[in-house]
Amino acid sequence: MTRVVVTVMPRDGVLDPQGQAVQGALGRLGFAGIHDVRLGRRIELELEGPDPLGDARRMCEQLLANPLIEDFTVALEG
Amino acid sequence: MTRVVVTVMPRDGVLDPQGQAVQGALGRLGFAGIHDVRLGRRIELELEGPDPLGDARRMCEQLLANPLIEDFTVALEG
Amino acid sequence: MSAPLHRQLGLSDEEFAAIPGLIGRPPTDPELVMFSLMWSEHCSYKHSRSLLRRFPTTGPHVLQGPGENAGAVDVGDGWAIALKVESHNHPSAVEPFEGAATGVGGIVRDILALGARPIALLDSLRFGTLDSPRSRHLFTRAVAGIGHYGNCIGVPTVGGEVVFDDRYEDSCLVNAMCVGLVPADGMLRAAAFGEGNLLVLIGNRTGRDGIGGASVLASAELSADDDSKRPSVQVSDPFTERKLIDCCLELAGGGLLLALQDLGAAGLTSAASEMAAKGGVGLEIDLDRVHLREEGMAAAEILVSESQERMLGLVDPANLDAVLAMCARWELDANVIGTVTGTGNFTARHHGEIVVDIPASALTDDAPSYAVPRDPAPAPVALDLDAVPVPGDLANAWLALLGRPNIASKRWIYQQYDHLVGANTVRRPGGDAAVIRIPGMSRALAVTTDCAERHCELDPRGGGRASVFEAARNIACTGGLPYAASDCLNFANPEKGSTGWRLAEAIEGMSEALEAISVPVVSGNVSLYNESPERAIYPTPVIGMVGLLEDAAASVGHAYGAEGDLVVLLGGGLPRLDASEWLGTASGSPARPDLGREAALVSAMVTAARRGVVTSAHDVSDGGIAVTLAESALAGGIGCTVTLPGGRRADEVLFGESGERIVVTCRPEALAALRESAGDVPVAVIGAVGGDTVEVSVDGMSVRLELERARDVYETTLTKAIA
Amino acid sequence: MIAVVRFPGSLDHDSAIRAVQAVGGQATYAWHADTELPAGTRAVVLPGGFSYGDHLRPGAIASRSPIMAPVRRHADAGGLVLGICNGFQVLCEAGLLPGVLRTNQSTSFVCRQVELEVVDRHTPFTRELGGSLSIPIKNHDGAWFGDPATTRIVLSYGAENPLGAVASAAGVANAAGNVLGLMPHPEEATDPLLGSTDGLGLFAALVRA
Ligand SMILES: Nc1ncnc2c1ncn2[C@@H]1O[C@H](COP(=O)(O)OP(=O)(O)O)[C@@H](O)[C@H]1O
Ligand SMILES: [Mg+2]
Repeated sequence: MTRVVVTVMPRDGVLDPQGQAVQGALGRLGFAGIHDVRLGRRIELELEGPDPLGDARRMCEQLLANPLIEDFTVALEG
Repeated sequence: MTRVVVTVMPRDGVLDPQGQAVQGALGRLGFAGIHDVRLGRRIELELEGPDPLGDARRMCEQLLANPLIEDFTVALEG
Repeated sequence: MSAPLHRQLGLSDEEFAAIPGLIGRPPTDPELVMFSLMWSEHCSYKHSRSLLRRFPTTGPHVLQGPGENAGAVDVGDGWAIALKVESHNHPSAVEPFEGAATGVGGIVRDILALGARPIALLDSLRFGTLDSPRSRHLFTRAVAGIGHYGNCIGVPTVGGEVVFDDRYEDSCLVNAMCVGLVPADGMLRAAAFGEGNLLVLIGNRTGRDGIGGASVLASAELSADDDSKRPSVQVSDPFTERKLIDCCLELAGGGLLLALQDLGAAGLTSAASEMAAKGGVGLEIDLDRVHLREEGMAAAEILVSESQERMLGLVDPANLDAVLAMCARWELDANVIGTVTGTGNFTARHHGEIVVDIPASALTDDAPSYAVPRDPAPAPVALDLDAVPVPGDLANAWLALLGRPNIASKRWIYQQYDHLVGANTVRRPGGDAAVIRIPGMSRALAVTTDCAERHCELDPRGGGRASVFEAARNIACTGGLPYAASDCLNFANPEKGSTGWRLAEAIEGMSEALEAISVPVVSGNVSLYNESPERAIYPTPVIGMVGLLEDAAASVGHAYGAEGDLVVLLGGGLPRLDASEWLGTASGSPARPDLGREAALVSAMVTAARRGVVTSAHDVSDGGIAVTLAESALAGGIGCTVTLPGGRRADEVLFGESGERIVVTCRPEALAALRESAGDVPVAVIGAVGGDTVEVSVDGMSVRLELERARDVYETTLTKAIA
Repeated sequence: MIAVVRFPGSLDHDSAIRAVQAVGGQATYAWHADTELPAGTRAVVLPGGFSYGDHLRPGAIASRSPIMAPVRRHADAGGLVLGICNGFQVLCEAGLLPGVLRTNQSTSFVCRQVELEVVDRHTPFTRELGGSLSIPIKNHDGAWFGDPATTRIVLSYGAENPLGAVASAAGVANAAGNVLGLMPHPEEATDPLLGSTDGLGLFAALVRA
């Protein structure tokens, strides 16, 4: 069994309303010097099979990420 | 400026209905050998200041994670 | 070698050649981009504008007809209702969640532009059949997107419809309707006026969203290379929309806005040029003052960006500080980006240079208009009933019909929509029309969207009538008087085949029906080119209708009430299988609805409801009277026993459609009053409410439906179909 | 005077005010950025909605707003605080109520009427309520998660548990019983026209306070 970590982040240039809302909230809490906040997803998969990274990549293409507005990366945990 | 990556994941033992739903959907798409799916958040912060990791940790404690159900880690990107 | 820029942008050589004549010189690149978008079908209605003039648009209560962001009618006590339907078909086909969500956002801002508070949403949907994985994906994601947006902005989604048919496999339809409430004397318009008044851009920052969207997504047929169009997808931000609603309504309520306009297709270009052209003034815009999300955006990109959740307000300089303070209170970006001038020109500066300087009317009033070819489609072939087998087991056939996705309960959809927020929803989704009380008044509104697409395919004039009358019957069944309409004309490519003729015929049929019930069209939208190389959609002229109830407490539902109530058939429509859901195909030659008799039925229904003589009402539509009876029984949790007039095949009697029929129930002692309310409309007592089955006899043969089995099929079909 | 707190993205504040008025009370808004409750505040309502778009976690950002400091002081002094839906989420995120609201088991938004059982009648809110209430739910993240052994569960969905809450909890209170959060929307059950008047009792309790 392999643990694969998928990260899905909003594409550059695509509106990230969540990140904006969090940035505003952190500012109101008194944190200074925050230049940008981007919010994405981290998906941890426990996979079995010969090609876990390839599988994860296909899962991203088909379901886990929305290629129109998100970029993804897959990596073995370690 | 420093880029800090915060990951927030559901705590072990806390049921993750979204992760389960994704696992079910992946199964219906024909992916086999999926033992577990856990869904969390990845937050990328662009911070200025002498102690970006400390700041990020404080942000997690004050807002970014809910200790009741979530664990967090902070790391410098690289 | 690539094609010249104007062709890449979708302008024809003739259109390109006309521009210098309008502006006195060849256009700059940003100007050319602006022309291409403003002269696209989506913005200019160049293939439909002349046909739309046929619609009846006036009436004693019309305050705002077509031409503004939304239409409006007076509902008394100083209040007006704004309404509009709009399509977001092509964006939803590319990215269903964000496409549908931004569709809702867009229609809400159209209503907001009148200074109206949005109080209800409806969605009219068409997808391929649910055995197609792509259609399942489009359907489930579009519903999620609509729900997400409406739920987050706190506008109840109270109704809508969905039809699954192979003909929508390549071109799904996602239409949304919004209804708003505004003080009749406080309505805003979008015309700019008064030299020196300021343009304030409020809301989200401007990014590269949807660039080319208007022309690329909405005005060209989708083909295999859809993927290349993807980067222009817009991302929805309902939280910002909610703040925009709150902020704009407070600004409008405080008298701080002289005009208001949403930014939709073609973004700032369309918003500003329309404001200028409507007011007959010029506008000078400083693109450097537009708050950007991305660095290095070109002038043309800023001018046509379709970033969502933005409004453009016209502000008296004396009020500027108050306006900016209000925006700051709502944590919304707001910037003065321009000024009203006396030139009549749309002028834009970027980095200190004038990059656009053209008469605003050249973009709007001078847009081309084309007559579409009007080649009639062949007349429909009469249905050969002998070729349609009579089902051996009618009870099973009935159950199977209740389990078709087009008939089955749509609870799976509307349970994902907050249909209550605002605490005004008197009749929830699931019946004929939703009823929402008008806050602070005893009156209520009934709202529905409808379309008889299969009928339109066979006979667009008849189908156009049928669409309007179905909407009117749905309104009337709740006790509402049909009061105002909006429409969204979803058609295939009007330059090909008989589409142009179908469009004209459908408009003719809708107009005839609307005239028959004295309902004006006050707003609308057109979506053309809904076809792929393989298939074109059915002509789908969606009608959104609003009805008025004098007394919210007197609304009527479709659920059977008490045991012993009489089941009564109102109207004289004859059941026919042509174009029916039972056949499941557009075949046969459905009867053209009779204008006078349909109007009389609607009026009889309204009268009966107002006099309080009926205990329930449900019109006969898809699936025929068998489905009507079953739905009312399921909703009420009580059955009925009915005898239907025979003399025709039993499947025709049970499952045959045709308008002009409403099933009502009444207490036995109210029958005389019901007859009196109905006037010349036929009234036939067909049975009584009671028991836990629906039992129907035709020509001595009886068919029975057990409610519990029926409920299981009716309620679980959609959930199972998409699992 | 009942203070109804309004955050950016609040949706049900007007309905809450109308509900208070329907039982003869008076209500006014408290603004999220304020540092004091309106003068004369006797009880506080945190209404439903999507404060800050529900971004990050529902209620999380709103729970850190300036207005929450005086709300906390009011609660600590024994004043009544009612959190409805998003308001419940805010109270949990603020630590004024135990537990947290998680995504519904169906992972989708659920809008429908539910039957509630009043399982703790010893709070100021529930003393005069009937045994069961018909009130709608409408939320995406309404599954209460916490420790039922140490929590005062006040309202429950009974056996049906439509959202997947721990112990079928629909509403929970703090130990003292003066802070109550619930996912169902009592302001949507305040008029026979809306199908139920079972929500009025909770507002009447606020007005009595
Ligand atoms: N897409 C939808 N969104 C919201 N409500 C819907 C939708 N589709 C159907 N409904 C609800 O289900 C009811 C029944 O739908 P339908 O059978 O199309 O009604 P009718 O035949 O009376 O027009 C609608 O009036 C509406 O309340
Ligand atoms: Mg109907």
